[in-house]
Amino acid sequence: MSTMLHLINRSPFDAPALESCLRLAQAGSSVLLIEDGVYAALGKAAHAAAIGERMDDLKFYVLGPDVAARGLEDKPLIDGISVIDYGGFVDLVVEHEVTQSWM
Amino acid sequence: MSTMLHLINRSPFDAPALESCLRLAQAGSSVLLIEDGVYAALGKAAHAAAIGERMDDLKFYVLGPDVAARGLEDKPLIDGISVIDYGGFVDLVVEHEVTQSWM
Amino acid sequence: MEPWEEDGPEVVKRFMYVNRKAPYGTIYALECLEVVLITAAFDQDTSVVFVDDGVYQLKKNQQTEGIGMKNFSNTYRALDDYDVEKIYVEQASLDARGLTADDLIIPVEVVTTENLREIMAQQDVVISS
Amino acid sequence: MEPWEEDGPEVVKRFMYVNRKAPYGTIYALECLEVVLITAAFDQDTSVVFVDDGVYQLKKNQQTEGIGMKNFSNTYRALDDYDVEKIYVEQASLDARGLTADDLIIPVEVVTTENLREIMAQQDVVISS
Amino acid sequence: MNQPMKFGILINEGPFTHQASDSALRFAEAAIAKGHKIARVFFYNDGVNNANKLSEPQSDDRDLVSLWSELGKEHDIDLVVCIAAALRRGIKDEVLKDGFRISGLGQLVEAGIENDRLVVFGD
Amino acid sequence: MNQPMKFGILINEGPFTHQASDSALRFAEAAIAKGHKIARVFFYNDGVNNANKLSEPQSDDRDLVSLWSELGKEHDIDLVVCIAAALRRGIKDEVLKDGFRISGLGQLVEAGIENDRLVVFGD
Repeated sequence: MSTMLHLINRSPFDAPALESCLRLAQAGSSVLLIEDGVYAALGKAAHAAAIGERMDDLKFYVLGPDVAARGLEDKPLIDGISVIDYGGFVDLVVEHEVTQSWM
Repeated sequence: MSTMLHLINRSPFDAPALESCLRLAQAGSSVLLIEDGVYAALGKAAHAAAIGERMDDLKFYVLGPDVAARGLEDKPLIDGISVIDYGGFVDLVVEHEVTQSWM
Repeated sequence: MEPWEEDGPEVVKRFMYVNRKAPYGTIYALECLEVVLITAAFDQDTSVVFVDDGVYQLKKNQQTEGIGMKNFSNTYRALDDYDVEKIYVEQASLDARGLTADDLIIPVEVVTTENLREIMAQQDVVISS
Repeated sequence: MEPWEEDGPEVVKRFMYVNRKAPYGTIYALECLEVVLITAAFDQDTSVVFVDDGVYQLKKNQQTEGIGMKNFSNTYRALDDYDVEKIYVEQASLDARGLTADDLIIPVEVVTTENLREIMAQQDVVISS
Repeated sequence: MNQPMKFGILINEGPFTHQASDSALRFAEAAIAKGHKIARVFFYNDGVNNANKLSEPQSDDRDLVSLWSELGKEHDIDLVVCIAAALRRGIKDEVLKDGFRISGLGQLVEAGIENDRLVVFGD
Repeated sequence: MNQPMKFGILINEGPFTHQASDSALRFAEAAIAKGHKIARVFFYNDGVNNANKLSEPQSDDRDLVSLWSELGKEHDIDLVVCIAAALRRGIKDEVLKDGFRISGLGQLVEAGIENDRLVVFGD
């Protein structure tokens, strides 16, 4: 089995990418939220529960520069999501055998 | 008050355009489903109930050429949705004072 | 008096711009803002609505250095200079995203879904993106 | 033997294409199909998945004369000629849209969400659109 | 029969990638067939790519850039490409199909003011 | 420190309209900074518009076409524009920024075969 990194770049309110990824990602995979995908990381938004349900068997990351661009640094993120930079993004791609972008 | 025609061109599974339109359309308006928006007209799909709830105070239309292109002519559409062609589309735009495209 | 005011069209219509997309992920927010400013410069009766992910456009504290894109959020402050005073944000859209009016970069009128239905139904031209 | 087979790369990887968009409204379905055929021509181990609105790509009976666009649905029949035999459709995606395998233009393997998780986790390259 | 009207059209997406340009073309043809006037088509956002004369679709596909150019000439439609959107995206006079012209966003506002209806096609 | 790897990148959206090209650029720069190799960037769908040398953003905005061209030259990245996607959208040699080349879809498949990782940026 390949270890997988799932990339989500669409707002969870605007596109079903995150929802489909959470349905289809194999346990042990990682999910990185980038671009408008970072809105899913907000603790108080509607999708926290869906992410919470898979917090035990998936790892979640969010791209810090995209969080800052959208003015979300003053908002609490969901507990357990790690904030990374572009270098961390590269490391995740290296550490997982396959990267799948859900567009 | 202006009479309004609402245009929906996105699949209801892929974008919240229809959902937002149904929430914000004033009673007495019309809704025309075009392009990938026509999938919302399928009687057996998940969005039939949301349309049904507003069937009394909105009029619903679907663009026939877009239905045919997607192979949906052999599928039952929601009762009460009128199938029109591009000429009918033009007539609807004329008959309503304002056309709003939900993209 | 600006040059366009002298020869500008005399008809005044009610233009409404409905913003439904988040900023930066796509350009629609920025390019819509450019149209709003031009519409105001043409002395039209201009309203701007933020619903769905559009409310994110007004989030305070945007810092875009890290993504290499231009921060255009301060341009919303220019709406006032252009006499664009009809700025509406749907309460339900804020609520769904855990935001309040205090999170926004400019003062807006927070309206109910029912209010917004009525406001939208009073326009002559509606452009949504 | 086709010309590319002679000099083609000898590595065989498992390529999976995940179709999640409806046809015609956007070009992604068509341009993805073009990549699938090239990948097969390069003798790679090619799988094609249809989930979410992607299942609409395979709907029988598409008639595009009225919209002036090219009907490319028959090209899915060519997958067999290119020896692309791993074609998966998610049951849950069909169900949500009121469709069954009988609605589809080609024979496919209808799989559960759980099956699909496992199949997707066995690839070397995954391209989704 | 409805009274003849004047329409403005706004196209926000490029050709081929989205159906917007196709739908707008079908709509314009149908409006003209019913005796209405398409006064102006304004190309904004990626819509500016509809004016790129280098576009060369496959021979069995529709040629949207030419179709707009021809419809414009035949029915005296003002095909306006937004200069700000076009500069970003590299649509300049060098690649501008005949029948189109590049101008400012004010032309969109005017299209809203001066026509009976403005219809938007995008994604 | 991870082992240096070879990456392929696929970009499916044009510049400015979607963040895809920006994100890919930031990713590529970060990968290079960590000692990895970006072997090829393949431009598909509207991504072909990233190669349009006529693109002229406002002076205070980033110039994505030039940024790709420069990054490609500096780090020997093969910038490949898909010919089928480019023809439809009017991206031809006449407007091709230096540093890019136009070729077939097979180059994308090769990028998947020959690199350790393929990362897709789109919308």
